[in-house]
Amino acid sequence: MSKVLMKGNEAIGEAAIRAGCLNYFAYPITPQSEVAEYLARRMPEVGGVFLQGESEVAVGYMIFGASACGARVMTTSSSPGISLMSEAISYIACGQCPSVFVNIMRGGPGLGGILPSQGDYFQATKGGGHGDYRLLVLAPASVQEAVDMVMMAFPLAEKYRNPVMIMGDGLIGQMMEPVVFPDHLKTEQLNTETWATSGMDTRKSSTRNLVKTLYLDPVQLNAQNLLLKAKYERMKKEDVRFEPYNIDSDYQVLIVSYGTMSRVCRTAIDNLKNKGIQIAMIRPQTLFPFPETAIRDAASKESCKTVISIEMSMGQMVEDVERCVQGRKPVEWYGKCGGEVPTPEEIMEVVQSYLTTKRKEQN
Amino acid sequence: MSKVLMKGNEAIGEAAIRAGCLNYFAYPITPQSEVAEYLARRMPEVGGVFLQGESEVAVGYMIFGASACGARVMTTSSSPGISLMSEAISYIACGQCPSVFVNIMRGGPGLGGILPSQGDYFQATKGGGHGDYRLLVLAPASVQEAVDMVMMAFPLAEKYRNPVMIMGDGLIGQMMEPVVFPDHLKTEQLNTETWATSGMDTRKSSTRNLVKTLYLDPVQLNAQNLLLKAKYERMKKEDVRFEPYNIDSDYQVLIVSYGTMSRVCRTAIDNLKNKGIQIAMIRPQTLFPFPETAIRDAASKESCKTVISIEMSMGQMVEDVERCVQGRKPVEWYGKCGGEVPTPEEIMEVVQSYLTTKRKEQN
Amino acid sequence: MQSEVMFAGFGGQGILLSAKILAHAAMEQGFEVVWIPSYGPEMRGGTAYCMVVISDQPIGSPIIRNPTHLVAMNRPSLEKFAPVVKPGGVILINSSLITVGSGRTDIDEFIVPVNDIAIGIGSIRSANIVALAAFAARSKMVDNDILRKCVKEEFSNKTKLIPLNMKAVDEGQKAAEIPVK
Amino acid sequence: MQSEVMFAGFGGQGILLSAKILAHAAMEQGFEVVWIPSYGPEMRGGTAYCMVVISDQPIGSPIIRNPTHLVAMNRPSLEKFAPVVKPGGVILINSSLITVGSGRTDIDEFIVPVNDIAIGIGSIRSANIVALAAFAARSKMVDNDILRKCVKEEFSNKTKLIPLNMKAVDEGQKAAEIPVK
Amino acid sequence: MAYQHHIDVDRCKGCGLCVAVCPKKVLEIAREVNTKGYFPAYQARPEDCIYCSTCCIMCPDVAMSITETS
Amino acid sequence: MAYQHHIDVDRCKGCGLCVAVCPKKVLEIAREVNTKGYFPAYQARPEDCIYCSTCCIMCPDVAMSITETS
Amino acid sequence: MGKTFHKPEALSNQQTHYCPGCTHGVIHRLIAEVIDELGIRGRTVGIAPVGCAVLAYNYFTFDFQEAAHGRAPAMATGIKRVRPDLVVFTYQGDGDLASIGMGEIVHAANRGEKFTTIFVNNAVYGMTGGQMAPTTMPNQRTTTSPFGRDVTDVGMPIKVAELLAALQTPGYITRQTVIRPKYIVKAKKAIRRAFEYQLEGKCFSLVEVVSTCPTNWGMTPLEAVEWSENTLLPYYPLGDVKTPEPMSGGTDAK
Amino acid sequence: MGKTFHKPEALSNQQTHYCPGCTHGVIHRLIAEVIDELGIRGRTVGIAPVGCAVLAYNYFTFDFQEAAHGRAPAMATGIKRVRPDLVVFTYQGDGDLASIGMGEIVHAANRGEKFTTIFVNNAVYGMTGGQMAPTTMPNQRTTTSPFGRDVTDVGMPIKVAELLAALQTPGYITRQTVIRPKYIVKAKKAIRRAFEYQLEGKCFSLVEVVSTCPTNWGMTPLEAVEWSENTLLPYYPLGDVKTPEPMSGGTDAK
Ligand SMILES: Cc1ncc(C[n+]2csc(CCOP(=O)(O)OP(=O)(O)O)c2C)c(N)n1
Ligand SMILES: Cc1ncc(C[n+]2csc(CCOP(=O)(O)OP(=O)(O)O)c2C)c(N)n1
Ligand code: SF4
Ligand code: SF4
Ligand code: SF4
Ligand code: SF4
Ligand code: SF4
Ligand code: SF4
Ligand SMILES: [Mg+2]
Ligand SMILES: [Mg+2]
Repeated sequence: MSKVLMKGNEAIGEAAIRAGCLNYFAYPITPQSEVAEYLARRMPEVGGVFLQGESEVAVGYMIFGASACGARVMTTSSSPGISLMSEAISYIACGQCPSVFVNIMRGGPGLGGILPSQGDYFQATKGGGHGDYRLLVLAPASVQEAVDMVMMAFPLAEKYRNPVMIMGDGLIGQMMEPVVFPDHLKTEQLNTETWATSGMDTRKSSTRNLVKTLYLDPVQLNAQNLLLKAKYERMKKEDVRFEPYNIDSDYQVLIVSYGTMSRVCRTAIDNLKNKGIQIAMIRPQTLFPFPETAIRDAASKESCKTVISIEMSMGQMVEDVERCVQGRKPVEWYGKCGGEVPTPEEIMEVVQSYLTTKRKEQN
Repeated sequence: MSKVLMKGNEAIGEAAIRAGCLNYFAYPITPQSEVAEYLARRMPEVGGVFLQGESEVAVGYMIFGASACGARVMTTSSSPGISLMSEAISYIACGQCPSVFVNIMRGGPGLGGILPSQGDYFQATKGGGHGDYRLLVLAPASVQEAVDMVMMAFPLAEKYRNPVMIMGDGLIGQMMEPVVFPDHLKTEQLNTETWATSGMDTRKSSTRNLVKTLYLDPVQLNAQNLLLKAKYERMKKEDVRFEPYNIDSDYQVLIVSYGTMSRVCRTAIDNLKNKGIQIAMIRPQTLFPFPETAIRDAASKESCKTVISIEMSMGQMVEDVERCVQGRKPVEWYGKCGGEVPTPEEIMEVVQSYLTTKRKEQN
Repeated sequence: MQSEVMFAGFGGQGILLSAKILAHAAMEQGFEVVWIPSYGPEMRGGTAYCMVVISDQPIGSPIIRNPTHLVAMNRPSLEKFAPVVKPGGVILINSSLITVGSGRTDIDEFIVPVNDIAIGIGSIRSANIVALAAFAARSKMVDNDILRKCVKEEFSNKTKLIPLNMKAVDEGQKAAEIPVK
Repeated sequence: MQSEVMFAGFGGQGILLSAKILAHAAMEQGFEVVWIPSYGPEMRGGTAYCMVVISDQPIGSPIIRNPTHLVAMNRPSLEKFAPVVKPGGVILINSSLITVGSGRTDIDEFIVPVNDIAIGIGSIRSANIVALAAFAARSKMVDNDILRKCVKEEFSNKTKLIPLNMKAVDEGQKAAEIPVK
Repeated sequence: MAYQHHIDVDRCKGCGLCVAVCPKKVLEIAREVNTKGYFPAYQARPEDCIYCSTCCIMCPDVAMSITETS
Repeated sequence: MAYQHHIDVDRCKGCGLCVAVCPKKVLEIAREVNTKGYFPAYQARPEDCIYCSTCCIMCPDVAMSITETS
Repeated sequence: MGKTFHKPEALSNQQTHYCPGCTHGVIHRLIAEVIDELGIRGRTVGIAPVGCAVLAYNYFTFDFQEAAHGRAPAMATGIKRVRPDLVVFTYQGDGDLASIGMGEIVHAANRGEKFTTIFVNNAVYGMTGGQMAPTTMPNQRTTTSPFGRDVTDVGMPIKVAELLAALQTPGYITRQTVIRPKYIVKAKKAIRRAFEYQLEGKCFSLVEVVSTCPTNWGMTPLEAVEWSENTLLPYYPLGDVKTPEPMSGGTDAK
Repeated sequence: MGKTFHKPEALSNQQTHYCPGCTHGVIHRLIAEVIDELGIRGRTVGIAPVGCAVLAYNYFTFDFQEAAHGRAPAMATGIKRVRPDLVVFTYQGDGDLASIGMGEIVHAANRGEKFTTIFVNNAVYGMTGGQMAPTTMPNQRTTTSPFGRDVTDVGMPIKVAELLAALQTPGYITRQTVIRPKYIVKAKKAIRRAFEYQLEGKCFSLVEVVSTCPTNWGMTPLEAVEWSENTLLPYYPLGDVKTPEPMSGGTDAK
């Protein structure tokens, strides 16, 4: 297919259709409403389902219902809307229903603002809902990557029978960039025979299926949790994704940054390189599983003096960076949030301050 | 006051009244419904407000409304109910309204089970809701401590103008222990003049107050976030609470454990001591702010070979432990969840395995 | 020294209450106590059980797999818990509903026709207090007077029931006078 | 080489659309492009602006504080953005609505009575295309034919409007023929 | 045709609803508990049963059935 | 008593609702934009104004007021 | 009335966890009988609520999902939208449907979702130990209205059927009970009709069933039946509240 | 009709962000006038919704809180329960109140909470760019019903006033509009009455105000007024739908 200039939100909608997702439930919220508006037009064209739910709480359970009966299904929302889905997400993870949630993040907390932010890192990676579960979290840095990740999200959700979350910030949803759509996804249709409530006749089976999350017996509930944990461990082995940048240089500082923020960092790194200063970056493409080993290894490099987590949040990912650097190098944080996006110039200044001033003591 | 034998849930209700909290909104859920049932009887006696809301979502905003106009207010719930409050909690944190949330945790994820669990550690400490905010999280290990922490929670909430969460597991709510109630709290009434929507006449002021969370200007929203961040940093300085156990011995293993789980660990430590094996424990009483320095220092002790985070969850607090141990010692996790509570015998076995077998490589 | 008593039976047999009174009496006597119910959606019949831990030290783990004593009010409870009781303890068997023994020789098997006694003194509803008093006397865990006081206090807002339950205490204690085998 | 063009004006002046067409044309010409709207609850009037970044390299930061060019459709926009434009760029001033200059001497101040031209060719609604075409020609950022093609494509499901907007492109380009001061 | 009225003693929870609705006063509650601790219903006067199935319709626990025997 | 009809030009958003409701057809929309880019209403025929305040009641932006002048 | 009586095929053998005399069991059986009669077991998906019927899935022999508290209508919507060929019903208590789940049921009914709701009104939160429900009667004591429901403080009991009937979208809304055999027969007909409307793709259908909760009412099963009849039924009158078409002559509605 | 006209004291000087001709501004002014007239500015707390009126707090000169989307009634309940002496009102759009916030408004109305709701029905989601609302008319095109609202797919528009009036708890429920001066005068009386009921501690009160959204309807303000009158008013008839007492003779309701 040829290149088209498209808004991130619309591209996400189109990508879902090409990924074979013909079922979409959502509730409007800035800055993602264009996904719904796009699919309100497109779904009827392809014979799919578009429904505006009455609230994010309800939408969360529409997703649960639809995915439990074996349908490929997606919703999109933004920060406060995702909070309202957190009970449902916990249920869906426990019920092991493949489904895709897109969070086009805006400034928080509370009503906050509608401009781009990355304030929901914790919520997505540590679980906004109750109990022990994880989402596989993908973080695109461009409209093209958003498309690619939507196409990737469904097979991953089905591989693990787990909800997958795509975390874009408002810019990813609002900006237009050229995109090339991959061909329609040709995955084997997920085997839903053994678990989905698709009706016994449909399955030509005399065994009924049951999707539930209640395990009154603690031994069974612990077992269910161990089963889930095993999946999350498998994700850590098989599906960590990240992009290194300038990692072969003798960098003095290692930046960890994702999404739109990482593009700003890339510009800063390029500019500094022109000044003869080498900085590297690891850009996590999966926020869970987190590229722990890659970051630890990169931080271990002799030349590297400091690791900085640069975020459009007040210090969230930095906790994961600290955790995996294991004290090998000092770990710092820089960020702004609520719609303020640090500029390349700011990043350059911050990075340089760690090169010139006495290295700060770690807390 | 003399000792009384009381169920944790009822003691929590009584403690709230003695802390001067005469406003309670909640929705029933096992294993905390007795708080509501107790206060349904008690509030009328003391001229207070008891209201059963229509849902946890609504209750979250009843708390927001009531606290925004300057009232001392509490709710109690359990895991799924707290998920449903996560949008409200994010709003309340941003709107800086002092209020107390009690989570008597049950097994998750999903509907899970109703037996004790600690699966909501991440949700409470990293923020189940969207955006950059934190709760001050207190974790009692006995009915008496639950009472003490309720009494402490209101002044802390008011000191920081921030929601405080008390995290007990189902056992804390359901078991009876002897308690002595402190006298009624005599704190200076919070100064609400400058912010609470208490009505201009009440304040004898001609300036109106406004409680909001919308900051469309990103510079302002970033500033609001910096203001919040400063409070959280202050919590880390002024209100870290923890209890060390057997910390003066030459311990070979350091356990980090909280709540009911820590009592099981204490029994295990006592038993091992009788066998001549020294184990120490740090029991965080505040889960946020987390006793980072205490744990790092304790892990640094020469004799200590391994740090184990023991939880009624699938490995949540262990991430914070790893983070603050900074690679000085290997950090391990042990736990069960969903209502299964590891026994002292199990803990002893686990601890001993780290003493005898070849020390496991860290991932 | 720590004692752990498992009370078990059908829902509706007053298991939680008798356990609570034991805990209360022990507390009055100066011990540390914890009362741990099995809670659940079990209000709809089925089995109810409850653990009381009594100690002269602060109580650590409230999770007890092997109690020191058992008060078994029905057969499923005896079958479930008798095997896990620590050697040396008391196992009270409500012989009105249980026709078998504990199968243990390393404990004090204490057989009391609890329901029959209760019916004898006027109401099956006092069976839990009969069992409690019998157990308390046999195990010598709490003082008789304190127990009486705690039973009274428990029924202080249903005073009509006090005489019945005092009789239940008496009869329970009497039952404990059978010498240990 | 990277160019960054800020389009700014009142809501309703078609700012987002003209920016989009520029980005589209640049893309067709083989450049990397990003179109970044100011989104917000601004649909209720007020100022609208939009940035287009055009580069021969993959585009890093989409956050631009100092654009290389400015298309100012009203006075508040000129006042807000003229000071931050990088030296050497073009600042198009819609003189139909703006009676002042940019106050800058290190840029190409390009004065076009955009609204008047649009009204002249039949409809004020083509003002955005007039400005776009004028700017594109002056900055030589995109090829004339490609621009025409992209404008046509944009109106492909409102074909009635194509002739008007083709005229707007012509007139805009004509306006750019005034030599640079 | 003859019918057989059967009560599954261990399913019965002794609620007594069947006893109350039987038009022929056939049913009573037993004095022996079943394995669940309930006192189940039984046909105290089976000879009076007209197999109307009213008791079955009322029973919340499907503890009763009526079978056609040839 | 005399009255003064005042239009706050920069508050006016030129919606035209006042023009439509004026019983005396006093009001019209100007051809010059205000600082916000709107074309505000003005009293084209002030002499016809009867100070009925209908326009004020309709105006969503409280852009109009009527003052009593002595 | 047939002379033989057996457990319907759609009902499993498992014994329920319900209290003695609780009419949840009767309602389960009626649903199972209707499903058997309509021959739709192979394409039915039930949705269990959070409430005493949370384990309902154990008692049926066809596909089931378990919802979160109050959200069964949203789940049913999700299923029915992506699989209109399936027959979907929710089974919900009064706390579940009328308190936390009010938004979901109103909107599902208003969209005219083509599923069926069996709404069990027992005037109390059964599972959690007898707290007040939106349907609790004036002055009724519950654990959270220990002095009786004070209608000046918390309002009147909600008549769910009448409330939903006030929506403009066509639907079938009826109120039934199962506290005596004569009512049970009618309730079954209503449940059958509700499923039939779904099978015809005609409308949303809801059967409110006035039920009992002997345990939390503190009554014997027989007392509960009496109380239900004497106290609930006058406030919650039986019969069809709304039908999608002009009512035909011979229905069983009052 | 007075011969002088000024901005009420309860209204701030700040210019609103509303689109030209949007009647949100008229409704704000009426509320402010009523608060002035009742002399309650010093003890009033307003609650702004999430919707175009999210910034309403900027336009009033008394205490304000801003709610989350749909939750204003729960916040108002929280305030009114702990401070019954305050005068509390919520200001909510149709997306806010009738979609996401349906559960909260039904329950606040049913509990008879003693606050006042001003419910602005403009048949669309204004703030987020014109998506379909529960009140969107049959066949009305919105960004999420691009082919017009298909009532066979998503049901009929919800008549909020009539729905809430179906509850048993006494309340004052009325529908008004502000699209023409004659209606504005009546709307103000209704708003005043709603606040009076609150001041008397009598009941919950709700004034539905049929409004306009020229921007998202794609109309000029005058066209919007016409459309509102010709299309909305026939479906949403004006007048009192429920009063807490037998209606007195001389009210302004038709
Ligand atoms: C989000 C959430 N809130 C609360 C609960 C606790 N809860 C379980 S069942 C129930 C009430 C059930 O009452 P009802 O719906 O009337 O059903 P019944 O038990 O009476 O049949 C509640 C509040 C929960 N599981 N999840
Ligand atoms: C939880 C949540 N969901 C969605 C939104 C996005 N949102 C903001 S306003 C709005 C709709 C407002 O429409 P309405 O209530 O009709 O008010 P109007 O703008 O039409 O006056 C929505 C969906 C949000 N802020 N929060
Ligand atoms: S079948 Fe009829 S007569 Fe026989 S026991 Fe049952 S109800 Fe009585
Ligand atoms: S109705 Fe059923 S459960 Fe109840 S007593 Fe009769 S047979 Fe037993
Ligand atoms: S006061 Fe009356 S007559 Fe004068 S301009 Fe206004 S509406 Fe017209
Ligand atoms: S109604 Fe008000 S805003 Fe509209 S044109 Fe008239 S004065 Fe201006
Ligand atoms: S608690 Fe009530 S509703 Fe639940 S099973 Fe028992 S009687 Fe039935
Ligand atoms: S979008 Fe609609 S409701 Fe919002 S301010 Fe504009 S016209 Fe009014
Ligand atoms: Mg109920
Ligand atoms: Mg609206």
